[in-house]
Amino acid sequence: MLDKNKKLDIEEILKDLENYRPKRRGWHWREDRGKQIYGEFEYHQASKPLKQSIPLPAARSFGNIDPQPDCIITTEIASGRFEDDIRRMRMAAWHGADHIMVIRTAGQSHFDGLIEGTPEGVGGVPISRKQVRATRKALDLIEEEVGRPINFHSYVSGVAGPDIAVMFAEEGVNGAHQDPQYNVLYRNINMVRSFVDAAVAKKIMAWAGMLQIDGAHNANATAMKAWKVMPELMVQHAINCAFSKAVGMKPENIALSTVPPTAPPAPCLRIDLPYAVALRQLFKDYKMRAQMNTKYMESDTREATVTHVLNLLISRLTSADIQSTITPDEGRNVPWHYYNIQAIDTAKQALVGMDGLLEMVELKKDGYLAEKVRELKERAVLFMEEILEVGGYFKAVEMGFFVDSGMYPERNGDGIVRHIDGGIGAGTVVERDKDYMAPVCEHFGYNNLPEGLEKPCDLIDGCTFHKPEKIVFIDELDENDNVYKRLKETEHLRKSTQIKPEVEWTGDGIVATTIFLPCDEDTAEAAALEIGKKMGLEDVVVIHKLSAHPSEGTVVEIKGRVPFTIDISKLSIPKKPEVLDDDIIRKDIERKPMKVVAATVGEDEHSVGLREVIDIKHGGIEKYGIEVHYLGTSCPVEKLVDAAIELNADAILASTIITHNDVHIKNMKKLHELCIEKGIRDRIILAAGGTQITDEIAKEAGMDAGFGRGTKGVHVASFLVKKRWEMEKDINEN
Amino acid sequence: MLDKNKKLDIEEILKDLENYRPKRRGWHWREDRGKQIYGEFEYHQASKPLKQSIPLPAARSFGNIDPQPDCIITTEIASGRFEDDIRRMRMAAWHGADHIMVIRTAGQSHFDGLIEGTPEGVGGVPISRKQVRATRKALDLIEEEVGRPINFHSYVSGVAGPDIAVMFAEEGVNGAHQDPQYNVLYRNINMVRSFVDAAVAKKIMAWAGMLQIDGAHNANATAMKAWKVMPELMVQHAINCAFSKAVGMKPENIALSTVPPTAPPAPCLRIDLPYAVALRQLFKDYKMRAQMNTKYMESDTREATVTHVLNLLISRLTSADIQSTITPDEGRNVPWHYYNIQAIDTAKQALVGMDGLLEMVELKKDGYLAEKVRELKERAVLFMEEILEVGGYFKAVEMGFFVDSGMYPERNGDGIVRHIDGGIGAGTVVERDKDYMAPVCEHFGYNNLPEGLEKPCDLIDGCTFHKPEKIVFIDELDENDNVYKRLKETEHLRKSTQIKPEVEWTGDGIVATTIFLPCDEDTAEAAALEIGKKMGLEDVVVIHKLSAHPSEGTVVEIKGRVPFTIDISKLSIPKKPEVLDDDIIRKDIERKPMKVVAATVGEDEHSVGLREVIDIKHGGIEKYGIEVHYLGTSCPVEKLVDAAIELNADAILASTIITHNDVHIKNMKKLHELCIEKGIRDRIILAAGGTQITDEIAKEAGMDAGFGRGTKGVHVASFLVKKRWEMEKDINEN
Amino acid sequence: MAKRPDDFEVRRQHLRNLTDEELEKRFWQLAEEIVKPLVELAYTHTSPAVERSVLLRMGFSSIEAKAIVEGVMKLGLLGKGAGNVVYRLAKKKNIPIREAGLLLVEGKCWEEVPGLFEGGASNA
Amino acid sequence: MAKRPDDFEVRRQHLRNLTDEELEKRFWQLAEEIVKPLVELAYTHTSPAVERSVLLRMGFSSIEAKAIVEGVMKLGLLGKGAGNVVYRLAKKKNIPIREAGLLLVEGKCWEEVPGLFEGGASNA
Repeated sequence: MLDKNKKLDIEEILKDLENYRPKRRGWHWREDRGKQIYGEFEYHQASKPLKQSIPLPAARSFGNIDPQPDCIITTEIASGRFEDDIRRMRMAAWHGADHIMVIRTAGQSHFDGLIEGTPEGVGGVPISRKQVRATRKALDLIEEEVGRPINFHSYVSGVAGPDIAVMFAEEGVNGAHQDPQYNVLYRNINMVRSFVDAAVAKKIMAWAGMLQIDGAHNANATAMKAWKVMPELMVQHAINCAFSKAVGMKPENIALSTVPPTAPPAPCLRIDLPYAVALRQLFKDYKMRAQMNTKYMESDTREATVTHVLNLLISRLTSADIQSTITPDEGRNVPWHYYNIQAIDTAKQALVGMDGLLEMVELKKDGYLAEKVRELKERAVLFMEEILEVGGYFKAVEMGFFVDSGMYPERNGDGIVRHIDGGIGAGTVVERDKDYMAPVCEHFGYNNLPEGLEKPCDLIDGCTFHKPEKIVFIDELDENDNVYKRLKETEHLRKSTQIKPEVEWTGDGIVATTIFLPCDEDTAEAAALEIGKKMGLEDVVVIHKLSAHPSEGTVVEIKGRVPFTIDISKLSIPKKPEVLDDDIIRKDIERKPMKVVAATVGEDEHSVGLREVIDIKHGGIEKYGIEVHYLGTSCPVEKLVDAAIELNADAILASTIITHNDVHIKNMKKLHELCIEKGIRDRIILAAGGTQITDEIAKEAGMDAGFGRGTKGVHVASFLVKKRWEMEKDINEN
Repeated sequence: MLDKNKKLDIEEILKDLENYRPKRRGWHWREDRGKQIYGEFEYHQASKPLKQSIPLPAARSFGNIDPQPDCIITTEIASGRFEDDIRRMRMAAWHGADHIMVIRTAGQSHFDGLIEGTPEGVGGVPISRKQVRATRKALDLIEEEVGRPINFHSYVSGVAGPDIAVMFAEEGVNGAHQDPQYNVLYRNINMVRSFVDAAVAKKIMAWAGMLQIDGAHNANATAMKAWKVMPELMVQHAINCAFSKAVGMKPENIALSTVPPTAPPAPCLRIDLPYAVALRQLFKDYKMRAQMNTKYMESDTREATVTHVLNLLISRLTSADIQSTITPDEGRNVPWHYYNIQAIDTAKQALVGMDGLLEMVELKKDGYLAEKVRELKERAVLFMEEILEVGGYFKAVEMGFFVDSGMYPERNGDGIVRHIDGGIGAGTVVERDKDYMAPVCEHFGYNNLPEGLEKPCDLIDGCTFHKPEKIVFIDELDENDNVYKRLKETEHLRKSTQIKPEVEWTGDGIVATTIFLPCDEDTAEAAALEIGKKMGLEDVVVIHKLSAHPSEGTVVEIKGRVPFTIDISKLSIPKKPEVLDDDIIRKDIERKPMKVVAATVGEDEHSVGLREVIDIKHGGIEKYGIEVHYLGTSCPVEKLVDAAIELNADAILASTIITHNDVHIKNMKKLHELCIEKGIRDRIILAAGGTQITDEIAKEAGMDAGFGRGTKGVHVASFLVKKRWEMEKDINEN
Repeated sequence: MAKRPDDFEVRRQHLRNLTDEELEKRFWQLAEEIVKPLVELAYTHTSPAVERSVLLRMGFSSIEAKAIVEGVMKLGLLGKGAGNVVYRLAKKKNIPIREAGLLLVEGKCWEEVPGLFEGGASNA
Repeated sequence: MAKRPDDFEVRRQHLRNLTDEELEKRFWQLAEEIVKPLVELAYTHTSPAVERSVLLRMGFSSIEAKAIVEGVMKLGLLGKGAGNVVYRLAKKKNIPIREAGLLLVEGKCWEEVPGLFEGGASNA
């Protein structure tokens, strides 16, 4: 069991890996889907709570509930180094992801066989057995930590699909993309090879209970006008579904990868919703993996986030079995740790916010929506009719039917053309002879096995699916490019008190700075780079810019590396206030009653924080028997002091949030000075609170204590009691 | 007329201000609301295009359209210095805001009279005549620049409501908050005074055609559980609407300030939507100003943005005449320039994305939604019944009816109590005598005017409403605290080549840095402060943090001031490629045909950028007659060079986006070297493009040119032609 | 207000059979009933701010208006209307309105002010 | 494909009178018709990757599997099944499967392989 206060020990994960077996196989849907009570709210599209998790920031106001939506939430992680990704997976799981999709290194789909060892990847991670096993091992620990099974997912495609399918089945991978059309259209792999391989791969995936996701969404990313390929996408989904089913997959393990094709400023709901509805109607036996739009992402993470919420609206207006997320930084770089978290939080937040939407609104049965849905279906049917007319799928591909930028039946003549004897792996497929035989289980296709076998692998005393001990584990093949070497390089950061910022890899040192400059874009970009350099950053690059106005200003975001480390042992970390036991506080108040006056001071109407600290219902200080006189909001400091004198109070609690021109500091000082002036400072306790207050700031301004964000009644009560002890002691001593 | 390439000249605005008169009076709704065509899309909830504007980033893929929603978009601006705010207003207008709301300085509502001059404000701007006039003057220019009238808005409340109303009417302010209940509940102003003043103020506002917004939304911000005050909010809206109407305002100039009361992780749609529907049914004669939720905002701007999109969904599922925006940084600081822009863009983006939503979905007429709507209305009716039962509004306030945290009729005993003879301004109201007289127009109430007057001010030869030349303009009262002094201090930045980052005020020097640290929150916070200091920042403060996992990592955002300025005259700003005239390019290709091979290289399937640069339909280089051989995506560099040799091409265009481990640089170098190897480098032009490419980077990697984001066909064609000229010249010379 | 549990179901009995339209009508009737005495109050009363707003409209600056209203209040004559005071002073002295007001701002002629309203000066 | 304008309205004539259910049925019928020959193709053919997957399941490493399949391909015997080759070699030599495969990986015994399938070795 992991200790949440300790980092994952990667060396520990790697230890004894050759003997590790995954805990389970197959896909896992969320449990207890439907009605759930979290805090004081009832949810209708939620699922079982996590054992440990990190709620949304605003949960602070709702008793820190962390409602989990009914659907799976996906995050994609692959920085090139699985040992760093594993840590990110743990963070993702704590924020609510239970489907971890690992992107493969660039070019792996053209690799004829399995990659072994742990070389560093480019644009993804090399999907090797060791990497997969180590990751699954870590996920087995992480899922225990959060209390929900985590689905691990990668790709069964390229020219080694069947190899990978076997390895995934052996290693407990829970889901995978598998779609021969993806190979054909986007990877230029020979189409005959792709379909032959796919059948075997799919059969194996079916045995392992893996969830399959198709590859149709890529047409969105490739087409110039993504909304024009909607009919084709439906055809691609249908081909993969029908093919998968025919080779033995259960429809409930087959998911469509579907993306709302447009994004604002297009009127996207009007285009995306009919498409989503048509898909759910046609493919009702299959699962929906709702992906977020990537096609129209620019470098603006805010814009991406808003578009993704609109995508989530589509999911809630129709359905989603799996809600995939796209990190909002995908338009500018390979995703960073915290953008994975952002994307997951966005999905969780929007889905929970729209819980039960279809109880209140319904899709119209007539008019535009219904007409568009029908039209899309008809266009897809016409598309398939023409495929058959021209002689079938292969012919259609040769004629460039797919990823044409015209909305079918419109054709623009720019589709992707592949030839039956072209592409990678052309000419490698052979017919199975009469005496073809494969003495293993879950093999698809003709197999001339001897009669009377209980299962094929009885011939060889068991295949790896039945005797996993037969799996051969290769540790490393490259003595320079492997995880041990990489870990060595970061050892000084992992095993010392030195830390360094990072966004992808331990110690990469990257930080991002946002700078508004009151000038045009070009000048701002150059100036921002200069500012980054002056701040001591190395390799400064502009990752985003947005004109606020052609001459008034531009926001520029830069990234760069800090060249130093920080020794955390030398940091002065403000101590967490030591909290007294509830009983001790209560007894001390019984021993000697305590009276407090409280208010928000200055022009501050924000009383929630203070009221939570006071209110008995919120576990505030009243619950210990402390008598609180609350004077309300925007209370003048004078009034507060006068009331304290009149009531002979033991303490004054002042809350303030406005920070402009340091009003909060001025008010604290004034309070302190007024108490001196009125001669009560030595016998009254003064404390201030507010989002911008720290103990340090408050003490500098004359308070006895300061309380910031996240303060609870017990913190303030503990302080009051302890401070009174101190004062009693002082009096006794003097 | 403003020149978009020149900054607003604040000194120019201030010049001759004593004689400036606003161009117009009254509120302006957007024009041509309903169907609009922008680019290739039809919008059903849009309005007239702007003359000049900055579209959403993703507009790049949609012909740079900038569709404007049908409703007004509000932004709130008030940094304390109006001269800085004016610049931000210009930015806001370019992004689509046409309602600029200016917050008053803290305490102004307790100021018995008008503030004059231009002192610096705290938590807002002092609403003085000079500030208002200068701002309106600037807005008059800005609205001409963008081609849409801009509504200027502030507050008519406090103990000087009638004074402010007159000044606003005189100065062309277009809208204002006015609600006596706000004074009573949140500003502790005597309730008799508030209502007496309000009637006069409202009458004046009515004359000026100002739009009035009420103050009910404040109950949301104040109540512990904002969703419990829904019945009361409806009562507050009703009281202000009925009172306003009774004193002479037209319902169409009266807007409700309404906020969805909850936010995720609450199931907010299920709570917020019935409330929104109930309001729109009850108040159908009035306007809806839909505000975004502020109550549950934390320091996370992503979270705020997502919640705000859900708020915008409510607006689209019901209606909004004015869509107010809240800057996503309001939970952490006084809004910064670029967060105003972000909030406006979020509203525009989401509203346009959900254009025509109600054509596709409808609110259910039965079930939960309808039941809740009815329940809310009944609760509100019961609330008003009890007000009358106890003896009317004043009695009810004295008994603490309002802002009680129980959902009416539930009562929690924690409402705000005000006494009829208490509060600021108590005892200042007197009965009008029989011979009371006010010789001015638009005066509310008993007025013993002589008979036979055409208008009251004929008695005095015209009031300022009819003879604006009678308005007395006070320039400055404080010789130290005024705009001239402040401008002096920033003169070195405004009138030189020195610039400095800013977020609120010229030269404030603040930048924000986001740092992920692989450790717990407390350590991360301390380490981030240290990092900020090491980066040379001053006054470093943590403005946001989010735990990714208790021990694996924390994201921290800090702000700090850079202590230096940048001399833009010394920056090397990459020159914009000088573009040739279309005709010149075409003629040169006619003179001598040009052949180009193009592909995305490496493992890159992102072909859109390249295809746009090539494609004749997108204004690509084909339109000049250049013959392009497009080899598709993920093309090996070798293949590209071979094709170039085979076709005897003049140039190779390589597109690449993956930046991981500098693949793009390696590919460019490889291309260059391969051309040398094959002996064609001296006669072939090499160019690379991609989001991460710059001319500098490409040239360093051996290319003849590099093209980044935003490249158009004309840029590449110009380069090719010019480069060929150069090469021809070289050949001729050698 | 004293704490009270949510007795909505009990209280709503007289509303439950109303149509939506009737309910909305009732809503607005109640609102109007609540504001009626408030409108009446405003109609018959004035305040320093109201009077300053009159003076502003008469062409005085905020500083001038404030000074005049304060003087009028000191004399207990706010119920006559501060604008009325200036108006009558101007009439009486046969000087322009603005001149009359400025005299008061300068602290002059205040002794004449009470007299402006004596002897049936009403409805002059 | 050649450019073609959007002639949807012309083409759809035979679909317009179908009910939604009929249309969906047709959709799936067409899909099944399209994939039928593809499934058949996969049923009757094999590939290097397919054969490697067999060897993996038989307990060989990816490197071993690759070497064996390449050898089998060189001999033109992929249509027999690479697993079959190893299986028959093991039977013939009466050694464990893994041992037989490793011999091939080491480049040994390849000369015996073609003989495994001669003389009616089928269905052995």
